[in-house]
Amino acid sequence: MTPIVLTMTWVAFLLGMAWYIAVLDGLWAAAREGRQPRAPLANPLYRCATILRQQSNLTEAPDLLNWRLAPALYAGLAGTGVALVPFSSASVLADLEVGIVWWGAVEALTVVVVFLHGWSANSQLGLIGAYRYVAIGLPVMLISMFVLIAAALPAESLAVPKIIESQHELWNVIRQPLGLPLFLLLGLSLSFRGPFNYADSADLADGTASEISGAARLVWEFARLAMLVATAAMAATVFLGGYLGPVLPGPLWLLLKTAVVLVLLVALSHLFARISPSRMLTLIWIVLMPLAFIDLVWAGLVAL
Amino acid sequence: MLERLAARAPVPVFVAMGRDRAPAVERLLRNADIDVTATPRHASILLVAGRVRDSDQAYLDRLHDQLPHPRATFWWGDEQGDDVDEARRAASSDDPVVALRVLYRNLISGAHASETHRLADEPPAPWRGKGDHGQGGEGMMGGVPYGRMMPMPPTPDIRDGLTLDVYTTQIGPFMPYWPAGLVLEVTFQGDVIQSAEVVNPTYPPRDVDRVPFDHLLHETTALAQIERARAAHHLVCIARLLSLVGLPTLSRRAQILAARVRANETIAIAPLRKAAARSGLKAALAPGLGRIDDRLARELGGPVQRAAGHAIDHRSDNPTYTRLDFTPVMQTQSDCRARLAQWFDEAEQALALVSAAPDAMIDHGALIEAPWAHRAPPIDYRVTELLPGLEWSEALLVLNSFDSAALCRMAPLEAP
Amino acid sequence: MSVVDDMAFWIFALTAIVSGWRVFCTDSMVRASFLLLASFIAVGLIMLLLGAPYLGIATIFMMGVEMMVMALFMVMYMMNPAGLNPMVMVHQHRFSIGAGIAAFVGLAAVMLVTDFADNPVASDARVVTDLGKELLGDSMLIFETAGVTLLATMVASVILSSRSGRFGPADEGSVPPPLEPGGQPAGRLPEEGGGHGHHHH
Amino acid sequence: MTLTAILLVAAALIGIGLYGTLSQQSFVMLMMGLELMLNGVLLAAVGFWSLAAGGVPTGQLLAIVTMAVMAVEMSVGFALITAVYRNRQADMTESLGTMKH
Repeated sequence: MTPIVLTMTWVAFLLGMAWYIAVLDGLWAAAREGRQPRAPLANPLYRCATILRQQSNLTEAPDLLNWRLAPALYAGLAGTGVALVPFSSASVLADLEVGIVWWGAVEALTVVVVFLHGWSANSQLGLIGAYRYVAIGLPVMLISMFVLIAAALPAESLAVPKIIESQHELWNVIRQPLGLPLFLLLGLSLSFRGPFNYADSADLADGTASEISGAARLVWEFARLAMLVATAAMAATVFLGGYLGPVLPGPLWLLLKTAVVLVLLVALSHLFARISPSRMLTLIWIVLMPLAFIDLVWAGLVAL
Repeated sequence: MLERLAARAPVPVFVAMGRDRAPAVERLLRNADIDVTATPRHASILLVAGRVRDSDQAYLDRLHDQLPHPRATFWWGDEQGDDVDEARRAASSDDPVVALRVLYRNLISGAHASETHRLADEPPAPWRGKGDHGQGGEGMMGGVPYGRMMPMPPTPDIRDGLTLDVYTTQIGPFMPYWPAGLVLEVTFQGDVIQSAEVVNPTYPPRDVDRVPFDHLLHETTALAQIERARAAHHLVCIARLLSLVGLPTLSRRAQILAARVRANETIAIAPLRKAAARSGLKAALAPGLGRIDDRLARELGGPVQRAAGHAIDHRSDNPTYTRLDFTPVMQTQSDCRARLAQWFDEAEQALALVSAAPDAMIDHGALIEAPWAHRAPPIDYRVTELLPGLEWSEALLVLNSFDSAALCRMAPLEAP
Repeated sequence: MSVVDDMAFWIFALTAIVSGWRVFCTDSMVRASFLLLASFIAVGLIMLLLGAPYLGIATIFMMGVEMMVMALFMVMYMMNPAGLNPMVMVHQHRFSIGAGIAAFVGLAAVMLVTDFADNPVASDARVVTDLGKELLGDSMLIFETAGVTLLATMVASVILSSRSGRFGPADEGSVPPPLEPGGQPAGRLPEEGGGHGHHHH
Repeated sequence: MTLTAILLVAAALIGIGLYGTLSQQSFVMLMMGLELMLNGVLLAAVGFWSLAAGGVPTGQLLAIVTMAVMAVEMSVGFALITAVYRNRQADMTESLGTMKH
């Protein structure tokens, strides 16, 4: 693909998949509530229009620069995450030798940006959401890095395309069965959904997003979806062989796999209740972190 | 184009719960055409449901000014003044959904002008002194700040051995998942509540599910009607908790079930209960969270008392019920989990009674257990003693594990 | 070096210096942490330009986490965490400015006088692979030492700072156990009892 | 982007860091100064490695060790602050006349 086509594919992928998640959310909710979905395909667009039609407002003495910047940075981070994903063997927007480390930086900076968003509005519920998010987001990030390094081991490279190439015979999801489930948790945490929604939850009146409206809110909500797209695409690439697959062209395989991972992620986010932050911390450090270690050791032994 | 698309979206509404509209508002929560927002910043219409006491008017005005333009206020209730035009009000007996949609469409097309600020756009307390916002004075701490309290006063209290500054803020009276009308001044350390003080008491509870019980005072009433009201009441309580633990879809399902019970449809609660259990509801409500002592449980009565292990239920003495082999269900632990399980058990039992004796009648004047806590005068136990030491999300879970009548007695009623 | 690279370098350099300087000018501790983060990110990007992708991105990654933790500690320990009140918290200000400028001038002078070798890294060098081979090959000992030191430090810090320290609750003045039963606590004795007498607010 | 330019930037960062370390009263801010100095060292190390040392692998190692030092510095620093804070309720350098107990 030429750079222009590649960039357009990237934009279309982000927007299309974000819309796809919104549709899935609507359908899932309707099915779970036992009612007819309300204009399932168009409803996300209607909501976008509603939010855009609202004026952006201000709180008393916010940190305006950070407050306005945070949603844009969040969306930008999601975008760079997707840019790492190869659509086919020759077409990847950001062909970095150290793609996995870059993804780690995306995760780390996401935690920073979400914290800044909650902190800069100068309101108490947003601040509580921000603190909580940092406490949960940082350890989940560590877990994901263990898992990703384990996935990079058989490829003997930190570059994402090389990791795909290493999955010609066997996908990483089979080689390292613990990897994908742990990585999916990261997706929920990075976009704070369902059981990992510690930033924008109902008890905090939407937490870090409780004070924004208008265009800033639209960007914020889009960024949450885009970040979920980025993790799903990354999961499809690192654990499910990315564009590899018979008959169909590579980009289509990537699309299909991402779509399947997104169904899983949406299901997870609706299926589980949120436990209290302190219990979640215990769960992460006592159960999930050792599992990630086991995954890493397992991958190392297999690679030997 | 934008207007046309926006007009077809669910109407974003923030509900300011007034004195007596709580159950009616729950009808809106189920409607897919209405999007009840968690914060006024996301809403276009401020729905004032019921009467707001005079001392809350200032809070309401501040709430109103937080809505982004274009915005409008909609009054739902009987006591609203005649100065409000027809487009922005509905009688308490009406369903306001259609009116809200019309108002919203006019609002975004510009046919209905956006409302201006009600309060002057200035800080609630003046900033005087040095700094970007005039917030401080000389010296290391910014000296003595002028004009308003130090935002984070130092405290000797230590948690985890580290001193994290506390801050004090008012919460209520229109906060979601918060007892309507209650204003608490809460002191936080991090997200843990240090202390709370009642500024304004809760509004007295008014319940649609009360109708058959009132009816029973004067006329012979069908057992089915009474038990359906009980199931509906409990389902609504369950819905609130489900939403708080991050299961909004199941919460809405509970709301829908409640509506169907009220409409005399036959429903089953077991699937909902199973779905909730599979979602890890138990893990979300830590064991022992919100445990209350025996004395308080007895004073509050109703399901709270039975969740504490006291099989006290007036229905045990009623011949109609004894003929149906009625025995009260109860839990033992007296915590949030137990109260939730009690609601589920009682709702299921109520529906079982309905199907066992669909035509049974109860004589008027008979003493029948109500689905909620005793409505006796306030007790000396305060909601402010319940909250300190709890993390914010736990505090809300604990509050919502009581029915509104119980909360009303713990956060003293206003003088009539 | 292309013009684009040069321009990018100067933009990042300016960002690194200006945000590094603003760290010590802002009232808000959170802002200070994230300004420092901005400085680190700019330096990380310069490293990318210099052909050290692993180091550059690892700097961004590590500092993202580190500054986030820093910001939280700031809020915990500072009397005025969010910069809600303007404040001045510096001492020996003139001397510090002098020392800072002296350090800069000194280093700059040394650098301008010295003639450095001009031996840029080859554009097709496999730097990350080299680094990996070095880390897990020849320099394994250094790497492992650094790693174990890091781990030991972290464990030590947790022990030092946890409330239940090595010898009982830290805030009640932890005392090491006696060497013989019923005897004096081992080690040096504190002069005026436990830590409790010192609280001043 | 010459080596001189990179070293100038590094020197500026070290200078600012030194100013911060010496002037700040708060422990945490003092650590920020140290970190900024190490930032300068890091940049200088990578600059030398890339432009003067021809990309020898050991050069990168120096940078990695510098990063490890930063992490160690931070965790030791915070541990000390926490310990001191518990005992003295102090987070200011002046209130710590002695390092005993």
